[in-house]
Amino acid sequence: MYSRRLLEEFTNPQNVGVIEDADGVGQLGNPADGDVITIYIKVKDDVLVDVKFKTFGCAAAIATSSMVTQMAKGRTIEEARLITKEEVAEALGGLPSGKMDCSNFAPDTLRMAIEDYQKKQKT
Amino acid sequence: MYSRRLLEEFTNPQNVGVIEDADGVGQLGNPADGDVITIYIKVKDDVLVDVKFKTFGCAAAIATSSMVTQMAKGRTIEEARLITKEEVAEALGGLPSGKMDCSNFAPDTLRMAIEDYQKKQKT
Amino acid sequence: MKRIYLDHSATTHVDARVLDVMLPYFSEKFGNASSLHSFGLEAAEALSSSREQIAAALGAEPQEIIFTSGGTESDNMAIKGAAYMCSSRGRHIITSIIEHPAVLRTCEQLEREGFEVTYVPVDNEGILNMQLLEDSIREDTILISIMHANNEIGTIQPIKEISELIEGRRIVLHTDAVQSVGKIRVDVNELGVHMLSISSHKLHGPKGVGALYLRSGVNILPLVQGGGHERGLRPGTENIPGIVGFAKAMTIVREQLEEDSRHMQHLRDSMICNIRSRIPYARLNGHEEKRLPNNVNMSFRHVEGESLLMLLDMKGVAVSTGSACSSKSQKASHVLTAIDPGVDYIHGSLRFTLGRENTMEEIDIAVDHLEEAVMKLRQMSPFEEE
Amino acid sequence: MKRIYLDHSATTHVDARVLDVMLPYFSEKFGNASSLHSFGLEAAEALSSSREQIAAALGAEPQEIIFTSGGTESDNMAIKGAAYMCSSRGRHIITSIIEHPAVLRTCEQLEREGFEVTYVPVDNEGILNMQLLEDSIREDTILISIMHANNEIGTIQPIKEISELIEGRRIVLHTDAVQSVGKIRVDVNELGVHMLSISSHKLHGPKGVGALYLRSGVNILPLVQGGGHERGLRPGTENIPGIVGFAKAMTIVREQLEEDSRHMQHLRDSMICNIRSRIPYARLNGHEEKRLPNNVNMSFRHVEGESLLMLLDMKGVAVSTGSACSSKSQKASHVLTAIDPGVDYIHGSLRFTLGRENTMEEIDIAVDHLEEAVMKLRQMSPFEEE
Ligand SMILES: Cc1ncc(COP(=O)(O)O)c(C=O)c1O
Ligand SMILES: Cc1ncc(COP(=O)(O)O)c(C=O)c1O
Ligand code: FES
Ligand code: FES
Repeated sequence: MYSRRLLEEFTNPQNVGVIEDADGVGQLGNPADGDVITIYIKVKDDVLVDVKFKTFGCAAAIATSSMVTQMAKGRTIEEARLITKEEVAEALGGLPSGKMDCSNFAPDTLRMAIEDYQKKQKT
Repeated sequence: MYSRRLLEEFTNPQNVGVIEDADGVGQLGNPADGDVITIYIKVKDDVLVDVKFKTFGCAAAIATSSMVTQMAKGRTIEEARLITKEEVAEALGGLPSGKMDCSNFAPDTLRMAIEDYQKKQKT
Repeated sequence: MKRIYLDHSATTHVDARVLDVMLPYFSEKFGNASSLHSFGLEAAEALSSSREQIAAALGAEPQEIIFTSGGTESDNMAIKGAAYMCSSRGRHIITSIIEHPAVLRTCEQLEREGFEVTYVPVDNEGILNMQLLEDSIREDTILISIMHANNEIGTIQPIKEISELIEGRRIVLHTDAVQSVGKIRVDVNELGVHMLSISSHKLHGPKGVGALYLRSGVNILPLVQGGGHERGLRPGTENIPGIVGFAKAMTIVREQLEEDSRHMQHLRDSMICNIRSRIPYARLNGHEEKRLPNNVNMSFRHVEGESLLMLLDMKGVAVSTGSACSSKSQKASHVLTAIDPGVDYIHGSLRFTLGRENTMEEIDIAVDHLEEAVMKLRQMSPFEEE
Repeated sequence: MKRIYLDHSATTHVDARVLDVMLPYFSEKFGNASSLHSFGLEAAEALSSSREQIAAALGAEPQEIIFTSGGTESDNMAIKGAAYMCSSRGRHIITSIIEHPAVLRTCEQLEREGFEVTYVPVDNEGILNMQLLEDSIREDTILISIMHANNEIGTIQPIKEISELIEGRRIVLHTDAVQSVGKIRVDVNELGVHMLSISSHKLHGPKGVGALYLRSGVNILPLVQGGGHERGLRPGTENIPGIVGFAKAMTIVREQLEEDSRHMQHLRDSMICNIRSRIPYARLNGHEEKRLPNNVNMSFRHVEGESLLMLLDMKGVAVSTGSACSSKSQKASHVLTAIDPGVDYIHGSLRFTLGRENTMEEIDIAVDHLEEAVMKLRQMSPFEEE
C-alpha cells in the first residue's frame, strides 16, 4: 500500500510542533472528518525560515505534512506556495491511489499559512 | 454407496444364463429405460429345480437378479413367490437408498416367471 | 522482528492439526464426491463425516448443514433464500444497524427489490434495543437477522431472547455467528435460531469455506443453480479439502472452547486493564461484560486509528481499526458511528482481537508499543496541549 | 491394486507444484487481503500477482478476472449478472441443449423470473447448429451462453464464429470454458467472448475456487452483497491459498499446454483405436475431430454404463458414465439424449477423460479391463445371443 519512503517519513516526521510566535498559521480539515493539519510559518525577508506542523490524520496526512514543511523551509514565499501535491507525492515515493486526494491537503494548508502571513502584513 | 456384499454378488453373479426348455419365463423392464431382467425357471414337483437370469441394468439390478435366483432355487413355487425385496436387499447387505425401488424388480420378475409356468400348466 | 498477530477477527492462521487432515485430500484422495468410483467414495465419505462433525459442534443434525464458500455467502443465502421463499406471506425484514456488510448490503438489495427493512438501533454499548425490536415486528414480518456477536466491538446480542420473543410466530430467525463460533458457546437449539452463518477462516480453518445451518423444516430458495449438490440448495463441486479442514477446526473448537475462551478472556481483561492504567483518555468501545472474550476495542483521544495501526505494524503488531481511511476524509465505521464514542474518540479506535495461541508476553509487548505510539501521535496532534 | 484415474473431467488431483506454492498461505502468510498491516499486505500481493498470472494465461487484463468459488458460481454470476443488468433492454437469452446444469438450471430459473430462453439443439455429433442459433437471435436477445467444450462428449463449439456472428450487436457472449482450459488453447480475445467461466479443480488446481473473466466495459450486477471485494462484484474474504494454487495451475497450463495436449491426444487416439479394434459394437459419442484431446466417450451395445463403471472400478479403473442410475429406471444424460446414439447404445456409455499424467501403459491396462468387463456384461445381457 504505502511506499517504504512514505512510511519512513511517517515514522520519523520532521518539523513537528508549534511556532509560538508564528508569522502565519494555516489549518485545514476538522476533527469530525478525522483529519486536521495545522502549519506554522516563520518568515524573514520573504523566506520561510521555519515551518512546523501538527497533524491529526492518517499516515499519508502525517507524511505529507512532514514532507511539505521540509520542502518549504528555506524557500521564498512565492516558491513555497507553488509546491504541488504531485511534487509532495513524488518525494514520498508515490501515494496509494485512494490517498492522492489527501496529498493536496498539506500544500493547501501551507498556502493558507502563507495567506495568513500576507494578510497580517497588509494590516 | 453399494455394500461390499452387493458388489461381490455383482462381480460374481450366480445362475447367469438361459434355460432353453424353461417351464416359465418372466421379463420386466425395457431397453429404453435402461433395465431389463429375464428369469427362467425349471419346475419339478412344485419345486424350482433351476433358476437362471439375464439382466441388462445397473449393479443393483444384476446383484438382486443373482440373489433372487439363488434364494428361489430349491424352494417351492409358493415359497418362492413370497420372496420380498426387503429379503433380497438384506441378503445383499442393504441397498443404497436411491436403489430400493430397483430391488423389487428381480422378485417381481421371478413372480412373472412363476405365473407364466402356472398359466402354461392350466392350458 | 517477531510479529504479534492481534487481528483474529479479520482472519486466523490455519491450525497445524487442521492443515494435517486437509493435506491428503489435495493430491491423493482428490475425487469428486459425486463420482461413483472409489475416488468419489473417498470424497463422499469425507464430506459426510465432515458434515457430522460440524453438526455435532453446533448441536445440529448433519442434514441441517449446508456448505458454502464463506460467511458472506451464508449470510446472503440465508437472508435472500428465506425472503424469496416467504415473500408471498410478507415482505418485511428486521435487522440491526451494526450488522456486517454481508447482511446490511443484502438487506439493501432486498429493499431495491421491494422488501421493507427495519434497521433496529443499539445503545451506546452496542447492545440491541430489544424494545424497539419488539415494536418493529409486524404482521408481515417474515425474517429477523441479528448477528450473534459484532465483528468490530465484540458485543454479544440477546439472540435467545429474540427467539423466545417470536415463539409461535411465523418469523424465520437468522443469526450471523461468524464471530462468535470458536469464542463462546454456540448451540443452535439453545439459541433457538432457524438459520446460522459460520465462516471457517475465522476459527483457524481454511479460507473459502463456510456453512449455513438451516433447521429441518425451514425452507429457503437457492441462490445458485446447477447440479444437485447440498440438496440442490448450493450446487457446485464440493471443496473437500476445505470442508475437511473446516470440520477439523470445528471439532477443535468443540473440544477446547472452554479452555481457549478462558485463556483469551484472561488476556483480554489484563490488556484492557493495562491500557487503561497506562494510557490516559483511552475508552473501551462496546459492552464491558457482554463482549467476546477475545475482543479489545478501544479509542484513544486525539489520535487517528489508521496512523496508530501503521505505527504498530512497524513494530510487528497487527491490529485493525474502525476508521478506514480511504479518500479525502476518514470514515468512521457504521458500528462506531452507531455507538458514538464522541468526536474526540471516534477516529481513534483500534481493534485488538486475540487468538487462542496469543500469550501474555505478546500482549505486554503490544501494550508497550501501543503506549509509545499513542504518545508519539499525540505529540503531533493539533488537539493536544504542548 | 494400482488405481488408474481416467475421470479428469470430474475433477483432477492438485499438482505437486501447485500444492507447494499454496502451503505457505495456510498458516504463515495467512492474512486477510483487506487488512492494512503486513499480514494483510502479503495476502494482497499474493492476490494481485495471482490475478495477473491468470489473466496472462487467458490473454486478459488482471482487472478482468473475478474470483469465485468455482465453475457453477461463475456460470450463475455471468448469466444472471448479465441478464439482470440488461433486462431493461430485452429479456431473451440463447443457450444450447447440451450445456452443463450450472447453465441450464440457471436459465430455467431466469425463465421462472420472466426471461425467455431459446435452447439451440446440436447435431448427432454434438456440434451446435449454427443456423438455428442465428435464426433464434432476436431484437431483444441480450445474452448468448454456449459452452466452449462439452463435459460429457468433449465436443468443441464454434465460439469464435458466434462472436463474429454477433459482432456489432448489443449481445453479451458468455462461454463456459470449465472443460476446455488446460486441454486446448483458450484466449479470450481470439474467442471474442465477453465472459468466460473457469474452475480450478478441473485443471490440477484446488477445489473451491474459480474465476469469471469479465471483459472491461461489460457490466453485470453482482449476485452476492457484502464487503467491497472483487470490485464489489463478488464480496467475501478471498480464499488466498486457493487463489494462489489456481494461479499456479493456470501458469503450468500456460507453459506446457501444447505438450500436454499432444500427449493426451496421442493417448486418446490410441485408446479409441484399440477399443474399436478389440470390442465389437463400440461407438464413439461426439465428434471425431472437434473434440477435446482428453475425451473418449464411447457406448457399448447391450451393456449398461453404471454396471460397466462398477466393474472397472473393481479393477481400479475410475471412469464416468452418462447413464446416471438413480431411481427405478436409468436416465440417460441430456447430452446423450441430444445426440441420440440409439436405444441399443444410449445406456451403455462410458466417459474416459485423460490427464496429462496418464501413461500409455495405464491406457492399455484400462482397455484390457474394459474389454473383459464388456464381454462379461454382454454374457449377462438378455439382448445378446448366447
Ligand atoms: C460478522 C461477520 N459476518 C460475515 C463475515 C463475512 O465472512 P467471509 O469473509 O468469510 O465471507 C464476517 C467477516 O468478514 C464477519 O465478521
Ligand atoms: C462444463 C462445466 N461447467 C460447469 C461445471 C461446474 O464447475 P464446478 O463443479 O467447479 O462448480 C462443470 C463441472 O462440474 C463443467 O464440466
Ligand atoms: S487524512 Fe484523509 S485520507 Fe488521509
Ligand atoms: S436397474 Fe433401475 S436403478 Fe438399477
